[in-house]
Amino acid sequence: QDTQVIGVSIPAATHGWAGGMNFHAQEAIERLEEVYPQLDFVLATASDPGQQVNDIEDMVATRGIDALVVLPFESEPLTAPVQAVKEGGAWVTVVDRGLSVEGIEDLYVAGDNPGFGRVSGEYMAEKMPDGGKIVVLRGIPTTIDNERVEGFESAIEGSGIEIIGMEHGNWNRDDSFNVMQDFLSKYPQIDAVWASDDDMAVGVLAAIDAAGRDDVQFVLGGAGMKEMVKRVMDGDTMIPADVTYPPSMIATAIELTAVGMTSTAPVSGTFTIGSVLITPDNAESFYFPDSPF
Amino acid sequence: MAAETADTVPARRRLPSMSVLGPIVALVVLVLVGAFLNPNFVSAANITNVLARSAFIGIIAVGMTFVITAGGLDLSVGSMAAFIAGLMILVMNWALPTLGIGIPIILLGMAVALVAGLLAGLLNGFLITTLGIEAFIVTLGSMGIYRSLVTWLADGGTLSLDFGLRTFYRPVYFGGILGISWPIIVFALVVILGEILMSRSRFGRHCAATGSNEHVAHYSNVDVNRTRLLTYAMLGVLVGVATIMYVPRLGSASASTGVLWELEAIAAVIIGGTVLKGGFGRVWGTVIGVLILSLIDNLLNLTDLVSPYLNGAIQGIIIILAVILQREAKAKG
Amino acid sequence: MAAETADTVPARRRLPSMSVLGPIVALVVLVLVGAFLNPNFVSAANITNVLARSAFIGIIAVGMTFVITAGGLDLSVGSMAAFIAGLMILVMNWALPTLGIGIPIILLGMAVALVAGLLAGLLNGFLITTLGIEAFIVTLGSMGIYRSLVTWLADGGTLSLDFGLRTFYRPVYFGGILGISWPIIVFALVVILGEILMSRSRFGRHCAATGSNEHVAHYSNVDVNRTRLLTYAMLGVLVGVATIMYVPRLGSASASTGVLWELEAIAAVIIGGTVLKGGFGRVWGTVIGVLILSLIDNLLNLTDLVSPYLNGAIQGIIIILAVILQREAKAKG
Amino acid sequence: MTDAAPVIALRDATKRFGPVEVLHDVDLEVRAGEVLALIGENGAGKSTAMKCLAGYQPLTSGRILLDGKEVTFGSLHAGEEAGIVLIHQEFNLAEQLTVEQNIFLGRELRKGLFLDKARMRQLSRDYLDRVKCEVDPDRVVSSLSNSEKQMVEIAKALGRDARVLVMDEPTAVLTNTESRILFDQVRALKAAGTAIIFTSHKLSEVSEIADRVTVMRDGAVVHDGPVADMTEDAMATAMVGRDVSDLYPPKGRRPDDAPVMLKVEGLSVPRFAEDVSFELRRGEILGIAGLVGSGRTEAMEGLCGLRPASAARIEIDGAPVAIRRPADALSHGLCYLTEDRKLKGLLLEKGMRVNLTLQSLEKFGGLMVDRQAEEKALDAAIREFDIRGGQRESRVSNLSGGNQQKLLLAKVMQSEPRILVVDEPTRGIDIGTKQQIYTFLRRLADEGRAIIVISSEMQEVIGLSDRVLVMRRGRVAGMLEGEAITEDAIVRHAMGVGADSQGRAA
Ligand SMILES: Nc1ncnc2c1ncn2[C@@H]1O[C@H](COP(=O)(O)OP(=O)(O)OP(=O)(O)O)[C@@H](O)[C@H]1O
Ligand SMILES: Nc1ncnc2c1ncn2[C@@H]1O[C@H](COP(=O)(O)OP(=O)(O)OP(=O)(O)O)[C@@H](O)[C@H]1O
Ligand SMILES: [Mg+2]
Ligand SMILES: [Mg+2]
Repeated sequence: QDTQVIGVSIPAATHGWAGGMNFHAQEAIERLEEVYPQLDFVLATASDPGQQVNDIEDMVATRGIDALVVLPFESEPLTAPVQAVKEGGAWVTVVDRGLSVEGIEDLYVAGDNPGFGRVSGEYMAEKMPDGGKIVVLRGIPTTIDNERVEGFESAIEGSGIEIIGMEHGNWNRDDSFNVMQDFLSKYPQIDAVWASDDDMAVGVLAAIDAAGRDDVQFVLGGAGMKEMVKRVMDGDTMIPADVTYPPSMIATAIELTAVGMTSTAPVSGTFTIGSVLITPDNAESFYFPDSPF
Repeated sequence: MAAETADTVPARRRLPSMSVLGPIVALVVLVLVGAFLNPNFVSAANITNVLARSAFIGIIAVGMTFVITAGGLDLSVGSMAAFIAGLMILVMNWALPTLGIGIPIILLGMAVALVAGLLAGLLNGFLITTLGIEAFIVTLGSMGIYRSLVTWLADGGTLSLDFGLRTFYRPVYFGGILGISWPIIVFALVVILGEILMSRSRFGRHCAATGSNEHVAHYSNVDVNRTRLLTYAMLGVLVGVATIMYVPRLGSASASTGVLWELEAIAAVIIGGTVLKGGFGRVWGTVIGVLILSLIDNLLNLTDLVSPYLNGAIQGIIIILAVILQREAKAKG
Repeated sequence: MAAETADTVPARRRLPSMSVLGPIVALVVLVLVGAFLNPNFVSAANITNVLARSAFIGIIAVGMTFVITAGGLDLSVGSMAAFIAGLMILVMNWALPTLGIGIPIILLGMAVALVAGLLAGLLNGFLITTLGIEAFIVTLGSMGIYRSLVTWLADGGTLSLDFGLRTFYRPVYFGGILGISWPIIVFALVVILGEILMSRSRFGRHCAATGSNEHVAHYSNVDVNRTRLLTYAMLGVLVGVATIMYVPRLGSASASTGVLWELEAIAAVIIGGTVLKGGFGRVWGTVIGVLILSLIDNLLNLTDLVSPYLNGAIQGIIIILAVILQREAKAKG
Repeated sequence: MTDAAPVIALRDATKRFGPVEVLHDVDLEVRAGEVLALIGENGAGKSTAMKCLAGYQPLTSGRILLDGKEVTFGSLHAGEEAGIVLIHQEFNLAEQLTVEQNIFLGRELRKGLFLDKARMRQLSRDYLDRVKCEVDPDRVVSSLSNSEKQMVEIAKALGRDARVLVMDEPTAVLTNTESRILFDQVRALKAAGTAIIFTSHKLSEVSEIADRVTVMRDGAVVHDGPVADMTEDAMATAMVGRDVSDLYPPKGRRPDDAPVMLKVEGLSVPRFAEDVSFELRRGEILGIAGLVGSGRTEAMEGLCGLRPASAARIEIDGAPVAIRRPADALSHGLCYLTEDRKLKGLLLEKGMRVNLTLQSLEKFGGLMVDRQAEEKALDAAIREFDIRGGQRESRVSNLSGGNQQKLLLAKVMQSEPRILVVDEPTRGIDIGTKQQIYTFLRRLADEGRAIIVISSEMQEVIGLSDRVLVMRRGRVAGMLEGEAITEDAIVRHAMGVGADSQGRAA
C-alpha cells in the first residue's frame, strides 16, 4: 500500500517551552513511525514565520505531503500558505495558535493563551486577598504574550493587586534574571512576581535569592517545567503553584493526525487543551521526570 | 578577512574562468546533491519556490553588495524591512475606507515602501558619511530602532493587512507572466540593473574606488561621501522593493519579520566573492551566494536528518565548504 | 567605517586627554542621567549587579578587542559560550557520581571550559589563517554549528547542573571577597592583563601591526598567521572564562544562552574606540563600551518609559549618541 | 620665454601643520612652456609647496596667482578644473582597481548611460604607449611593479590635458630608460606650452631637463635662477649647505681571503628567479644590477624567507642553514630592506617609535616592551640617520618621503644585521643624505659585515659595489669585479648582449 507523508512544521527550539515542544514532536514521530510503517514524517523547524512558510512550501513541492501538522509561528502570515495546502487536498492540523481565517483546518488542537493568563491571575487574586504589589515579566513580544497578559490583567481587576512594573524577559532565564535584579533595585517592596513562564521563573528566583530579599512572598511561573512542578510538589513556599501550558500538545496533535490518516475514526474538530493550575495536591500527576522540559 | 597579498595578481584577472567557476561550482554541486537526494528537487515547482523566496534576501543583497564594495556595512536591513512592511500595512489599512480595494491602494502601499526605504537609507547614510560614525554602530543602532518601532506599531503582536486587500494583493507574490512569478522577475531585473550599474556605470567604479582607498578616490575627484550615501539610499530603496514583494506573501509584519536577514544578506555577498573590506564587488556573485544559502535550507527540508537540531550545524558546514571550494578553485587557477 | 583623513594627526596623539575623555564622558553622562532618574541607580547593590552581569560580555569583549585589532572578527562567541556551558554542565553532571560534590569537580568543569574554549578558538583561527577563509564566513558558520550542537546536547531544552552541585558552585558568581563579587574581580583581572598585553607587550604590538598592514608586519618579521591564530585562541579561552562565571549563576544552558552576545561584544569594542578594520585597539575603551551597554539596559529597567516595546529604540539611539559624543569630543580636541 | 607672465605662482606662502611651520614666505612661479625644477633636502617642503600650489592643501597664509589673478582652490577638484595636475610623490592609485579604471577615475567617459569602456581602454592604451609602458589596461594595479605604477600615474596625468603639470619625484622609482621616456614627454608638453614643475633628487636630471631651478631649504626658497647658471655641485651645495662632491666613499680593501659569510647555490623563486648562485664575503658590498623585472627583488626576498623559495644550498659562515621564514633569516643575522616602503616597509598610521622597533621588539624587553628603551633608540636613530620633521608621535605618513626612507633604514638597522640586503636604499633621498648613507653602508662593511645592494641607479651600483652581479630574466647573467664594473658591461649583461633587444634597458 502507498506510504503517506505527514509534514510537521513547528518553531525552532529557541526557548524552554519551544524546546519541550520540539522534544515531544520528535518523540511522537519516532514512536509513530514504528507503529505505522505506512506513514512517513517530515519535521521542519523554523526560526521565523517566513522560514516556516518556506518549509511548508518545500514539503508540498518536494515531499508531496498528505497531511500537515502546523504550530504556526504567528497566525496571520501562516494563514494563506496553510490555506493553500488545504486547497491542495491535504489534511491540515493546526496546533496551539489558531489561523486568522476560520474553518481551514480539519483538526485544531488548541492551547488557551487567554485562559493561561486568566488562571494565573485568578490564582494570584486568591493568594493575595488583600491585594499587593507585583511585578510582571513578559515573554517575547508576540500575540501569545499579549493574550496571556490581557487574560491576566482582567483576572486581577478589582482584586487590589497592583502591577508596579512590567518588562520583557523574553522567555529567557538570563534576561529575566537581569530584569528582576533591576526590579529589586527599583522597588523596595514587591509582594509577588508573575514570571508567566517557568524559564523566566528560574531567573527571577535566582535574582531574589542573590538580593537576599524576603519581601517577595512567591513567584508564579507557567508551562509546567518539571523542576518547577517538583518544587510545587515538594511544597516550596516560593513556588506554591504552576499553570500548565503543555508543550506535549504537539504530540497529541501528531498522534491524532496519524490516527486520522490511517483509520476512519472521526478525529476532526477542536480539542482545547486548557491551562490547569498545578498545586501541591495535584502536582504528582503533572510530574514527568524523564521529559527534558 | 584575509586580504590578497599585494604581489599576487588576483586570479580574477589572470584566469577569469576559474574564479568565475568557483561559486558556480559550489552551486552546481549543491544542485546535484539535491537532485540525487530527491528528484523533486529539480521540479519546476520547487525551483520556482526557491527562486521566489530568494528574491527578498536577493534584492537586499544586491544593494548590500554596493554598500560593502564602497567600504560600508548595513546591519539594519532586516529590521528596516520589518518596519517598512509594518508601515505599509498600517497605511494601506488606514486608506482602505477611502480608496477601497483596487490598484490605487496597492500603488499607495508601494509608494510608502519605496519612500520609507529611501528615507531610512538616507538616514543611515547621513549619520555614517556626514557625521562620520562607524557604519557598524549606526546600523546596529538603527537595527534596534526599527525593530522596536515595528513591535510598538504592532503593539507587541502582528500587523495584518486587511484580508480582502490581501487577496487582491496576493498575485504580486504568487502571480506572474509566462509562468514566471513576479518576485523572480523583479529579482532578475534588480540583478541585471545592479550588474550593469556595478560593472558598466560610473557609480559602480566610484563605489569600488571609494572602498579600495577613499583618499585616492577623494583626490581623483570622486565625491566619496555622496557615493557612500547613495549606496545606503539605494540599499534602502531595495529593501522597500523587497518589502513590496514580501507583504503580499505573508500579509503581515511583526517583531519577528526579517530577523537575521542582515546576516544572510552579508553572507551571500561575501560568499559571492565581494571583499568585506571593500574595493571589489560583483553582483552576479551575490546572486550565487543567495541561491546557495536558499538551497541549503531547501535541501535540509528535503531529507530526513539525524535531528533537526543539527540543521544549523549542517548549514554552517556547507557555508564554510562553499567558500573553501571557491578558494581552492581560485588557488588552482 | 570612516577613516581619519590622511593628513590630520589623530587627536589621540595630539591631545590625548580629549579622546580619553570621550567615552568616559558618555559613561558619566549616562550615570548622571541614571542617578537623576532613580537614586537607586547609584546604590552599591545596583552597581554590583550591573558590574557582575557585565562581566561575561566584558571578558569576551576584551578578547574581541584583540581579534579586531589584528584585523579579524568573530561572530561565534555567543553560541560558543552556550556550547561550552552545555558541555561543562554535561561533564560535571556525568562526573558527579565519581567525584562527588567538592572542589575537584568544579576544577574539572573549569578545565573543560578552558580547554573547549581554546580548541574552539584554535579551530576558528586555523580556518581563517591557514585556509585563508574570510573570518566573517568562518565564524558565521561556527556560530551556527555551536548553536546547533548545544540545542542538540540539550535535546531542544535546557541542560541543568545538578541541584546540589549548583548550590556548591553558586558562590563563584554570587560570592566574593571584601564585598566585591567574583565576576567583578575576574573581569577586572582580565581587563588589567588585557590592557597590559595590548599596550605594553610585544604581542599587542604585533596585533596592531598585523591589523594595520599585514604586509608590513610580514616584512618586519611578525608572524602574521600566528598572531591572528593567537588572538582567536585567546578569545576562545576568554569565552571559556566567561562561561565559568556564567554557569554558577543559573546553573543551566540552553539554545537561548548567549544569543547576540557577539553583536554586543563587537559593539562594545567599537564604542570603546577600537577601529573595526583593525590596526588600533584599546582595552580600557572596550570596558567603557561594555559598561555603557549594560547601563543602558539597567536604566531602561529602572525607569518607566512610554512603552517597553520602545526599549530597543532607546538603546539604539543611546548607542549612536554615545559614539557621536566621542567623535565630537575628538573633533574638538 | 622668461619674459612671459607666470601661469601660476605662489606668493608669500606659509603653511603650518599644527604648531609647526613647514613653509615660510615661499615665492614660486612657472611660465608656460617652462620646466621648473624644485630641489631641496628631504623635508625642505617641496611636496608641501606643490600640494598647496595644486590645491590639495590650503595655505595657512599667502596667495596663489593663476595667470596673475589670485585664486583660492575651494576643493580638491578646483585645482584640476583650472588645469593644474599633480602627480603625487606617494602613489595615488586604488590598488584593487585596474589600470584603466584608475586612469579614468573621477572622469569616466560615457556613451549614453553606460561607460564607454572600449574608448577608455583605447585611450589608456594610447597614454601608456606615449610613455612606452606595456602594461595591459585591464591589469589590477596591485599586481604592478613600482615603476609600472609610476608610469601609470604619469599616463593618468597625461590624460588630463594639464596647463600646469606638477610632478613630485616622478623618477624616483624609474630606471634611466624610463626616465628618458618621461623626459621625451616632458619636452613634447613643454613645446605645446605646458608649464611643468618637478622635483628630483637626481641632479643630473635637473641639469638635463629643467630651464630654471628653485632651491628650498628648511621651508624657504634659498635660490632661484636659470639652470644653465648652476653646476650640479653648486645645486647640491645650495641644497645641503655644504660640499658633496665626493658622493661615494672609497672602496674597501677587502683581502681576497676574507671568509665567505653567505653562500647561495641554486636559489629559485617560482615564477621570478631560477638557479641564482653567488658568494658574499665579509667586508664586501655586492651590487645587484639588472633591468626592472629581472627578479632581483624577488630573489632576495626568497633568500630572506619572505616568499616561497627553494635553494640547493645556503651557507652562512660556512654552516648550511634552512631559511623558511623571515625569523630564520633574522636569527642568522640576515636582514632585508624592502624597496616598497609604503606597502611593505612602514605602518603609515603609526608613529616613528612603533615603526622603528617593530622588527626587533625582542630587543626591547622580554614579554613586555620597554618604552624608555624604545624612546632612547628613537633618539639615537633620529640623530644617526638625521630624520627630520614631524613631532615624534605623529604618524609616519606625515614625514616627508625621504625621511620615511631614513626611518626605514633605521628600523632595519635595529635588528643589527650581519648580512644586510638593501633594495633601492636611496630612493627619494636627497644628495646630502645619500652621501651619508653610502658612507654608512661602507662603514658597516668595514666593520666586518657583508652587504648586498640592489639598485636601479647605475651610478650607485658602480660607485658603491666591490663586485656587481647582473641579473637577467631571473638568472645570473654575469659577475663583474674591480675595473670591469662599467656601465657598458652591466648594460650588456643585463640585455643579454644583443641576443634580445626587446627588453627594456636598465
Ligand atoms: N600632514 C602633515 N602633518 C604634519 N607635518 C607634515 C605633514 N605633511 C608634511 N609635514 C612636514 O612638513 C615638512 C615638509 O615635508 P615635505 O613632504 O614637503 O618635504 P619634501 O621637501 O617633499 O621632502 P622629501 O624630499 O623627503 O620628499 C616635513 O617636516 C614633514 O614632516
Ligand atoms: N604578483 C606578480 N605577478 C606577476 N608579475 C609580477 C608580480 N609582481 C611583479 N610582477 C612583475 O614581475 C617583474 C619583477 O618585478 P620587480 O620590480 O620586483 O623586479 P626587480 O628585478 O626587483 O626590479 P626592480 O627592483 O628594479 O623593480 C615586474 O615586471 C613586475 O611587473
Ligand atoms: Mg616630498
Ligand atoms: Mg626590485
